[in-house]
Amino acid sequence: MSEKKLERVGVYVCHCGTNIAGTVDVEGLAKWSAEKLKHQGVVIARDYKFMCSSLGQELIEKDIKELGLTRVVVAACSPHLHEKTFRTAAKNAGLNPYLVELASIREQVSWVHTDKVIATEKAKAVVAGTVSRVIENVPLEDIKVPINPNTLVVGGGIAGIQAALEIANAGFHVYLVEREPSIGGHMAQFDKTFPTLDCSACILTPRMVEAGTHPNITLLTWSEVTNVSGYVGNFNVTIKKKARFVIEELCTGCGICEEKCPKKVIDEVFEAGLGYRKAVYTPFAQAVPRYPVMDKENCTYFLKGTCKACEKFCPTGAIDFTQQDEFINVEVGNIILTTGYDLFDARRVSNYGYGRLPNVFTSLEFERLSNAAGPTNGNIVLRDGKTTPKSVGIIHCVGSRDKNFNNYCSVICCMQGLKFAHLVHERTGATVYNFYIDMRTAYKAYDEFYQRVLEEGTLFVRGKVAEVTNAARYEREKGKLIIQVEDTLAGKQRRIPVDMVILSSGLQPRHDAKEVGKLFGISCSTDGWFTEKHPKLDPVATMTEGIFIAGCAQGPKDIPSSVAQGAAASARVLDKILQREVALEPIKASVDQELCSGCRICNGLCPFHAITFLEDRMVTEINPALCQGCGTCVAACPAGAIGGTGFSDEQIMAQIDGLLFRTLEPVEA
Amino acid sequence: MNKYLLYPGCSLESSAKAYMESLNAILGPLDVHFEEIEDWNCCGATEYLGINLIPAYSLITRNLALAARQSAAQMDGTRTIVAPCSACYLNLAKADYYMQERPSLGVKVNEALEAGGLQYKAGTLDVRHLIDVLVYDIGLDTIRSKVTRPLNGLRVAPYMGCMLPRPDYQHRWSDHEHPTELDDLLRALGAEVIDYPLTTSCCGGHMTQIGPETAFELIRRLVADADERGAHLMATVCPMCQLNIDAYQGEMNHYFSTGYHMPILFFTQLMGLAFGKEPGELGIGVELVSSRNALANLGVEVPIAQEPTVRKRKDEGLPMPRRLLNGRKRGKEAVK
Amino acid sequence: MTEQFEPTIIGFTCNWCSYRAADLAGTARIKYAPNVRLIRMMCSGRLDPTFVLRALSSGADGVMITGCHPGECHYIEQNYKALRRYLLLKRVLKGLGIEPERVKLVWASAAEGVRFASETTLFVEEIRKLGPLNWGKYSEQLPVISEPVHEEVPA
Amino acid sequence: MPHMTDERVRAGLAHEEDLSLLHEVSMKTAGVSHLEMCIQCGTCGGSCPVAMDMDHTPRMLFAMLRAGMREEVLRSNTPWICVSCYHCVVRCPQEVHIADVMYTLKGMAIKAKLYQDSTAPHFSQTFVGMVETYGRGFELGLASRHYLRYFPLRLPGMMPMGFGMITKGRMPIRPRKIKHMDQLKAILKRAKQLELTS
Repeated sequence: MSEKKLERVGVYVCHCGTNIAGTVDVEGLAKWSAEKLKHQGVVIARDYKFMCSSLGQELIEKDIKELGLTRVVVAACSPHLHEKTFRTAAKNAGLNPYLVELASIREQVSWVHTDKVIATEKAKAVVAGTVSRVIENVPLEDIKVPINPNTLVVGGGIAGIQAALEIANAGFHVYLVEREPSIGGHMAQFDKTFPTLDCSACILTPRMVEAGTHPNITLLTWSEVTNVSGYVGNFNVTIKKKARFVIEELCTGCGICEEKCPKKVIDEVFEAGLGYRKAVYTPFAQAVPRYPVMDKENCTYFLKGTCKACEKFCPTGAIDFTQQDEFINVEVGNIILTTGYDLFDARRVSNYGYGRLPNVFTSLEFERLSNAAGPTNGNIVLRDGKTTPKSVGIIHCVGSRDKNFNNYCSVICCMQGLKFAHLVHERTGATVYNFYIDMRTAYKAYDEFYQRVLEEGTLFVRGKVAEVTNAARYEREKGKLIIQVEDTLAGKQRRIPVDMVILSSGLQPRHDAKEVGKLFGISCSTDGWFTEKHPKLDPVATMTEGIFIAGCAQGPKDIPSSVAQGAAASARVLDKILQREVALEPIKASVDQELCSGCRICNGLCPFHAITFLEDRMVTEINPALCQGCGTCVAACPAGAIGGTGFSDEQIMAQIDGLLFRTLEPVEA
Repeated sequence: MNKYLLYPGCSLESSAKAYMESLNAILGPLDVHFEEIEDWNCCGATEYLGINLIPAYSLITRNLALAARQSAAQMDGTRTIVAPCSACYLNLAKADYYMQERPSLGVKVNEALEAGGLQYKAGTLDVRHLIDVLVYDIGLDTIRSKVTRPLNGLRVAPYMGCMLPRPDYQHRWSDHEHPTELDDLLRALGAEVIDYPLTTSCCGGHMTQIGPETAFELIRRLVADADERGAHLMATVCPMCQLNIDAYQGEMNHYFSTGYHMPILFFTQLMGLAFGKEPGELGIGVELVSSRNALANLGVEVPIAQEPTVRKRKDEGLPMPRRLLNGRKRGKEAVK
Repeated sequence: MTEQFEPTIIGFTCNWCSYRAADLAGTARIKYAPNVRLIRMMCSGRLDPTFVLRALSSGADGVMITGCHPGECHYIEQNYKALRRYLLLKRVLKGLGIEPERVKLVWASAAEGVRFASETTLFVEEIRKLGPLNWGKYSEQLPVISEPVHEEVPA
Repeated sequence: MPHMTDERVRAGLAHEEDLSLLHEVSMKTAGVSHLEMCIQCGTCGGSCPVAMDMDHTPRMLFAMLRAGMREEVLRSNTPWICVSCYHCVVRCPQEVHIADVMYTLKGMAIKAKLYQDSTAPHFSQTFVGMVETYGRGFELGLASRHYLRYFPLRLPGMMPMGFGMITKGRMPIRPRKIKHMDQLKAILKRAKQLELTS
């Protein structure tokens, strides 16, 4: 126990509606705190329905002013949710924000336990711990750091393009990094977009061009971020510009090299494996930037040492086989991740036969098939490349809403299925079936589209398809793909012979999402999507200051939502830029040089090189600008010479005692 | 040498004797040793589970308990128990898994075993099927190296059946729908393996006993598709499948007035042939749908056993009572 | 049901992973044993072994230290330092005649709410088996949670 | 694992009359049935190779369980037609132990004496009878007894098959008995007094 004069502590217990009050006896808890912790300086303990509400905050501010509180404990939700809220409130009332602590009795008590007696008992411990901790808190001042006005956007899909343009138009510089040779993302692969059916290229291409030519945007395609250091306002990013073997300054994008290149390879990325490209190529006609890339793995010259056809024919001599990967460093204040999604690998659902049965296609394959600029010029045909299907089955929820694969709903598949139905109907007149578990057509003009497709005569079967097989049972099934399904509304099993099956494969986090998350210091959800700061109130921010997410990287969504999030993220970034500086939590380590014995134990511990040893005075010093506040050195110092603000030994020791009820009356033995 | 505990299962002593004989015939060449579980009892097939839960699982687990005791008794005791019958494999594996997934089941079952002075801790043993062991422990290369009479020119429909690759709680198989283990093994023997989409479809199980019409349709699908794709014969890993498709094929033909002749042999019999054994040692010839013509493709001469000529007796047989439900329609449609 | 020993356990969590895992367990309403009381630190590297000794000597029956998985530390590598100290600490405890099993290091990422919950419950069971520590003179005053917690302990 | 407990807790909390049946079945099923997780997608009914002979698809049966239609469910022939091929089990997106639920329903139907057509139950019981007396299966006895009782007309048709099986030594005339029948009997005797309650 501290010998200092008693602080005046206020304890505020939140009901959070019934979230807490349902499992914890909140009134009892408040009363208990007022009595049992009185000797520690608790002068007031209240409970209230919603502490985070303006009324709740006013209540605290009033007490601070009228009762002269010097410390505040709010027993409510996790500090990650509302610590800021209450510290701001305290500030408004003239109390140093760092003299306020949250005791998490929702996430850590009421939501994870069921027995009210036990839960209340634990809540008491948590409050007692926090009270004794807060007494040891010391007033701190935020550290202000300037914000670098440049922004990094990772991922050149529609979400990234949107975010980049918004910021660039506001007059600030953006580095737009894209892994592929061209920006445009998945949207560039589509033919039509639901529900309005406007041509994807027609609405996307202008945006791509704008992004490619904008004076405030540095476009870095065929590039990847390899390292990120620093913190909000002052990130230092290393970007690897993969060798293109094409000198961008000289290339006019005339396309002769591509024309002359003798090497044809299957395009697994843009054509989804359904079409071919050359070894030197631009993925599609409207690609931005226009200059091609050479794929080293397949180029005859790199494989055999001869060819160089592209070099021979290039009118501007832009081909350079000696080009090397190049690493560039950029300083930015904020980062937006719009890295998008991967398509679920439909081969994993072996009962749907993708990869075994030729005429089973994935959604992306069909997008290319129906795309006027695709491998078949928009003719919807079977794998043989000529036969037009007379009947087509579209299967929803492939790999989604399925505990064997992905638990979540991929959001876009229902509308996509409807879009496909319309396109097939329009281009081939074939009979179209849609197999669904639940039709999900929320949002503006979506259900109207459903109505329209119904009108067109598409047949809907409510049932998750059991299997697609080529094992005919009866004559009429010979040579067809048979879709076996329970028509759950008819309550009968049906076998429906079709010529073509389209699998509405779900969306998945990028295969490397976890590594990317680690690189930028943000976490992924159990499903693998980037985790937002708050699912409802802060969907584009992350737990790491200065890093934002938008589009499918955060979870499955359609084009409108991706665009909206891209814009939202840019607004958040602009707000940071315009503040010019940002306040950092003053959680830092510092050396009390009186106590430092110069043993140098701490010297090797800091990965941020914040610790230096002053040879002349034989003591260690910590640079607050570099210190990230992990506290490892504090724990290591044998002389106890290193102090850590916010998490001092005193605070933690006191909290231990409190949690164990060592601070209750009567204490003196 | 690989040592395993063996749970033969009832049918390998009777209807599937050929399976046991051929199994014994290939152990030598592969240098595998099986030690039969002392005094094992029936696993209850698919019947007991439907009557009374705890007794059913106690019946199954008695075998596991005996096996565990047996393996503990010897110093080089193996922890792996092998079942050649899919139904037995499933029951043993499932019991072991459920007793872990739902501890309360384990408690009750052990309470029962106590009455017999036994007990079994779920997870003690590895329950595996014969083909699993052959493909993944012995290995295809070893098997290939023992082949002296490759099955070239023999078109085989690989029939895995349903209870082997599913529910597969232990994740032992390459796939639940189209597992490749049997295909790979047959290819290693030199056989021509046809693409057989029904490889894990059901043979009807006990329905041949309680609802023949239902079973006949399932048998028809399997036989018809194998025939359609030009298979000389089917290869199976399960006594139940073998029994249904072999013994009831005549009945099925009669019911649908079709004339299929699709022999079905145990994969071990084909291994034996490939290893140069003679049909006699492998129990080939006791099947009711004779494999003589099929094996003639290999130049293998199958000794003639007295064939109960189904055709001749057919007209003497009394007319089938037919259900009026869509059974007949299916029959008609199937006629080619 | 029989009256059983309810251990009191102090849990040290990392602000970036395990504390968020606990939050996640909460938002996902995953039930676990109520015996653990958490302390938040910026990093498992902040853990001063004396904290653990203080906890044990002040009436805790066990201490659970949680941090980011190796290689995932928010501060690059500080969780390795926590690991080192943890191993040393176990030796010290042994020397003091305390079962080293009373202290446990668990890695749990921010996404592993389920893992956090099950590990916690598991640890409580382990300590329950070890019985009370009774180190420190006030231990007899420690409140004993009377209700058994079967319903909350996953079978 | 906690989420598993969660399942059970939820099943356990289902006290309303109409939900008690679902809970009862879930309780009596081996393993964790996940029955309450069914989303009525029809994967089971679609996968079933014998659905055409069932009066209700499995999915429908589960809906009826939820609705507490005890009689209708136990009168259904569905569990008896089920060939336990486990296609539905591995495909079910909610990991419902469908095949095992079917076993549970058979047991309940027998106890409740509600299932009309006694062919299947009797077959099972004959089989179990054999096992309980010999410790091993006895196909000839089983087949003949069963057929004599239910398909006397078909017996002649089956003769060639049966005859072939016997002459080819595939159907021993005599059953085999295990050594420690007494032990097995004791185990089963005790087992029959036990039921899954948690």
